[in-house]
Amino acid sequence: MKPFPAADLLVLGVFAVAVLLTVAGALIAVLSTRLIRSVCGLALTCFGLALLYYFLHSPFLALMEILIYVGAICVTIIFAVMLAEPDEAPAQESRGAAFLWGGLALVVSGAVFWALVQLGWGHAWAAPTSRANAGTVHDLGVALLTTYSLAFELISLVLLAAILGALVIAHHGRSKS
Amino acid sequence: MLLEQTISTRGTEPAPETFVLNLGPQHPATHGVLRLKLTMDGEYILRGEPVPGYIHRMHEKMGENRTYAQFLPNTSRIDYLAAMHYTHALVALVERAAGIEVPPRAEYVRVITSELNRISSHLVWFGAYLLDLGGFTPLLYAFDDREKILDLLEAITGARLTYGYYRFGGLANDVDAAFVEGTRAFVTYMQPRLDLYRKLVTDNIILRKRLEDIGPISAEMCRRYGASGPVLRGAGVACDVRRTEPYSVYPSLDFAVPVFPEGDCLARYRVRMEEMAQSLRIIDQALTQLPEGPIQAKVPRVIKLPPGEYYSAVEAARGRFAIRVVSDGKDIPYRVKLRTPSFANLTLFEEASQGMMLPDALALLGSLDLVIPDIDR
Amino acid sequence: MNVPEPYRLLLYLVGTLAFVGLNAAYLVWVERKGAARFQRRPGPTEVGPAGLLQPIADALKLLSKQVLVPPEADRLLFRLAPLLVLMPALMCLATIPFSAALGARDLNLGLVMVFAFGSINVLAIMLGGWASRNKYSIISAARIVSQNVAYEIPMLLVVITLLMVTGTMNLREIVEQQAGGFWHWHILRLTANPLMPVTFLIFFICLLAETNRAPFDMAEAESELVAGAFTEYAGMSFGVFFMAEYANVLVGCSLATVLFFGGWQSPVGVGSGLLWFLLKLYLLIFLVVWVRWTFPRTQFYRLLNLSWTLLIPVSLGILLLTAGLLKVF
Amino acid sequence: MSPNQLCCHRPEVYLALAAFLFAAGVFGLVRRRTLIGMLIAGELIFSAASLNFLTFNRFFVEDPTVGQLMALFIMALAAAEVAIALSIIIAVYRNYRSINAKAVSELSG
Amino acid sequence: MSAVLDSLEAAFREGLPAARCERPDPGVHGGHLEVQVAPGEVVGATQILDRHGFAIDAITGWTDRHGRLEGLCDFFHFTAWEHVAVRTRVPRDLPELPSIAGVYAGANWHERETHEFFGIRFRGHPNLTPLLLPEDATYHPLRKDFSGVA
Amino acid sequence: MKRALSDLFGGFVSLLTGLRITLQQFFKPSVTVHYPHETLPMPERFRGPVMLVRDPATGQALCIACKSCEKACPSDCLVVEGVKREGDKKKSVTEFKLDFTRCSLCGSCVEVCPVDALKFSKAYNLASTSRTAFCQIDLLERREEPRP
Repeated sequence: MKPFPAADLLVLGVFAVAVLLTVAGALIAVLSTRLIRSVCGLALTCFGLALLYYFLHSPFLALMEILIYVGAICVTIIFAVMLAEPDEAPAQESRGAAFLWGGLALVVSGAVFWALVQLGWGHAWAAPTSRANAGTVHDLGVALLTTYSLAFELISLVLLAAILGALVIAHHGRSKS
Repeated sequence: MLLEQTISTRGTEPAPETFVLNLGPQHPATHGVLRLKLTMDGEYILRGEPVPGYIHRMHEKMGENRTYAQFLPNTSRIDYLAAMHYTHALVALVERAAGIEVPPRAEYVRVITSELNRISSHLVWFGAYLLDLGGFTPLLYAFDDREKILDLLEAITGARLTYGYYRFGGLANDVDAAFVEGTRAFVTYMQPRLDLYRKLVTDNIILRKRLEDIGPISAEMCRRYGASGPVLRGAGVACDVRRTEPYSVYPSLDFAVPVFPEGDCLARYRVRMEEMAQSLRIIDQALTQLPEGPIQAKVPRVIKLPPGEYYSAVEAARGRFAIRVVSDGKDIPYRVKLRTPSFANLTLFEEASQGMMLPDALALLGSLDLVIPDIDR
Repeated sequence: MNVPEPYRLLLYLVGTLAFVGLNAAYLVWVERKGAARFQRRPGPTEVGPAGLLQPIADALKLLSKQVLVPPEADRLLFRLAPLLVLMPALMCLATIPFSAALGARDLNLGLVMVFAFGSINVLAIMLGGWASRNKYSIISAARIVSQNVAYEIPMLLVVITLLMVTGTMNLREIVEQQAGGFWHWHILRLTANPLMPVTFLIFFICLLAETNRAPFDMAEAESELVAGAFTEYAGMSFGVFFMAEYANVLVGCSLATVLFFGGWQSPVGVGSGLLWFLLKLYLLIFLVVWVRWTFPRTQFYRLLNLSWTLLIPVSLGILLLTAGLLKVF
Repeated sequence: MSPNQLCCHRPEVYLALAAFLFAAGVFGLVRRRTLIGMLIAGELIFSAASLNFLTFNRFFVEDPTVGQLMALFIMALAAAEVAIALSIIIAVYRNYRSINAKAVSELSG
Repeated sequence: MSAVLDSLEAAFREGLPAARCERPDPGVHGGHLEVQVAPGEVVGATQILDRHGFAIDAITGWTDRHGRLEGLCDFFHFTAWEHVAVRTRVPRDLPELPSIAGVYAGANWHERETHEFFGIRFRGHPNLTPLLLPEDATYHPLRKDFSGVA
Repeated sequence: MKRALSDLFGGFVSLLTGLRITLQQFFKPSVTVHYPHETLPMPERFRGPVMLVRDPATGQALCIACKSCEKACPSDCLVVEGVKREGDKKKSVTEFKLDFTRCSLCGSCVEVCPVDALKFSKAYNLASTSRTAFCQIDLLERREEPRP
């Protein structure tokens, strides 16, 4: 079969879109003054990440990213925004303090970024010689119930505890008011 | 009031969780221009204050400026869905005060048309209420049936809504055989239709769950607020003006006053549904007993009531409608007071809706069966 | 097929777009005609034969209207929401196999994809409601989240039950398993689970709730919230929300057809094809319309109670029962 | 151009992206004043971790299920975290009428 | 039937000796008992009716021929089916009456209506603002000397 | 438990009953009148805007300009003027105007007329682009039933 003429270019384009979504989403998420837009930024990042996961040969994780992050987490956070407060309260601190905190945040995060990129780029990574399996959903399921069954159980417990805790806290708040 | 105090004493800052929702004056659930000022906490209503008056027409002042005969058309326009009853109140008042003997045929026709009007009014309520509850189809079934009543009444009165059919001492014109036949046919047609409504709507589990135990109004509350009609009978009090202060030929007719003691929306709903069946019974009897004879008594050209006060109440579709006239012997009333059922029934909304959720409060509002001009007059 | 993948995808994208667009427009017509018949009216008759051109006239009217943005609204999100709302339906439909040969993408994870993108739908409506800054819209947005969260759970439980029966998430394979007559359809596969019809019932109820159809149309309960999240929308941006509702119904009914009614398989075992799929699909859509025009709306907390106290326990029970039966046999 | 030279097949790109997400998350955590804002920043950090896991999973491990499982676990944790955080935010808001992180510091004293 | 009325009349004689009770012909006038009280006795009279289980029907007023404003409150008994009217007169230049909204919650709106139409002020009323007329209305249209607003 | 189950079952049956009823209605003919294409005959007593009755022979209005209707009208919609021509026994009408914007179709004028010179027309869909068109309807000029 004749390969599609600009297949590489197309793939590259999709990848660029993914990167762009991730970066832009993250920037919106941390920089926007309106919380609701921050959440939308987070959702954008998640879409970008889902695409990236697809590139990383994990389609199941890509879909899960959308299902859980966009469909559940973002929706829940928006719900919290709606219930609690429409917007981020205007900064009560002085201009100088705002500048200081902003600068500090920038320096810290910049340093972290720089260090991590140095680490990632400078290391000589070695690819494995063979693969144990293809990493399909089936393999995932098998691994989840054999090798990682303990972790699976623990995560289930954590989730259960989270649900119960959330119910208790929310209910407590209601009855108090 | 209590809640208002707790809100205001909570501190200098108002509770940020509460907000005011202005429901209306234009809103699908108010069926007219009524505003509800709802102080809400989420979907819970802390205080629901109705704000009427958007279509106030000052009927009482009009009554003081025109003769009794000229005021007669006004009565059809107070509650446009139950025009017959309102006209009946005024003609009964004048007839009693002036000592006019109404021919029996006229009284029977009045009862037949009044009860037809009651059914048509309840059908509008039924459809509109189902619309409030999100069911659209029963509205059109009800309007289909109502159309048959309107056709009957239009043929004898010439109008479909503001009939203006009764006259002091009788009727504007006689009914013909076609009307009697048509009404008889309607009675036989309507009974299975009520059965259909029961199966389609009343028995429906969604509707039952939606109305059961919602918006309870006790008999004591009705007493303090002066509620009447199906609201009162839905609270278990068998109080119907046709029984308590009998007028026209109702005493000679056999009918039951439906009462449901639960006091919730479903009880009010069932009272009205049962009332339609009872109205059919009344119509059936009145048609059988309908005597021949004149339809108009001899009445002076200009009606003047002897000085004094006169009070006349009828059981309108929404409850007790009463007219109080103060006469100073002239042909124009000195003072006309209209006591309308929707007004009194709406006053209890504020107390009854406290702490309810928005959809429940609208179910309650609908179950009061308000006609806005009846409140605003 | 000897067509390069990107072309094929593009072709199917256009095809799906057209299918969704046409259906969304004509389901409005079906709804209006159906409602009219249930209420013994003729319905739209004026534009075109039997009012068939009515959707086009409606669209033209909506297009010619000004798109108003309330002054208090978050302009960006307010405009973004209608763009976002049609996307999930399009993505979901790409996985649905319409017949043995016709399907945009044969995915092994088709079922997951439907649910992944289906969950975005709520985000768009919520953003629209929130961005309007209208009290009715905000109440509606809050309702729609609680409702979707509550009904996603039993729906997923039902689907997991089915997954255990089918053993695959590939929608095409699921359909192929149901070949050979209606007794092989999953809704009647009583050997796997004697409660299969109940399972479908739960799925159908969740479908109505997830697509905000009466009697579960809490988000746009017109007698309470005027038009809910869409109150402030005018012109075509309202039209898009309107179309999205029907697109979602389409996706939901397609999924039900695939999962429970054997997709394109004929009920007698021979002569399978696209027509069967469409027939089943539109029968289900008719059922959805029929239900809407028969029942009154439920109360909001009753809706949540129904899910938490009835549907979730029952679907969980069915899940366990099915698992047990699979283990035993 | 061979596929391997495309940037989408180079682990460094993904790692750099993950680093960026992490840095953005840190920035948000420091900068944000509200609980929800901090929650969002936290989600970014979680995402960075997931991306790293999947990158290593794709390029450098023998068993490609491990990284995916780790990412799945992270998602589950994130979901749990959001559920808890949401209920805490609502409870806090009920009592303090604010989601300002500063106001909550009363809790400690 | 009139047991309630008898006991009511006895209660009035005992509690408010100044009140005048009268029984009109219900066939013509529609009422069963008319009670005339002094403005200060309105609340007392209402409480007596409340104890007898009467429901509030309506409140209204009018200007009588001597230029005084008359306040009138109708009551109805749900089970005995008796209709009682309580009247009181106040001078026109000081139209003030005690509010009975504390006894009958339903009186709230009726009193607001009577206030806006006749200008009778109800002391102790929680919210005496126009109900049917515009919020800023200062006129009282049902007074006989009212001649319309521009 | 048993009650809850029977409740559930009864509820489900009630839903099915509802569906059955609407489906039955689905196949019944439509009950509406398809308005601009079909119209219903107006009943004999239909109260449309009033019009003058004319002598079929001469085409003259029967009105004697007694002004009873003007007085009877609760909303003052009618303006009637007449003169007594020489040789005639009765007055004849020279002006008969109806302000239809205020008319409530109560029929007091028709009832009060001593010579039955007024009657209701059957017009039910009067329309105009301006309100003034109905402020001063000259009933003397309008000879025919207003056509829809």
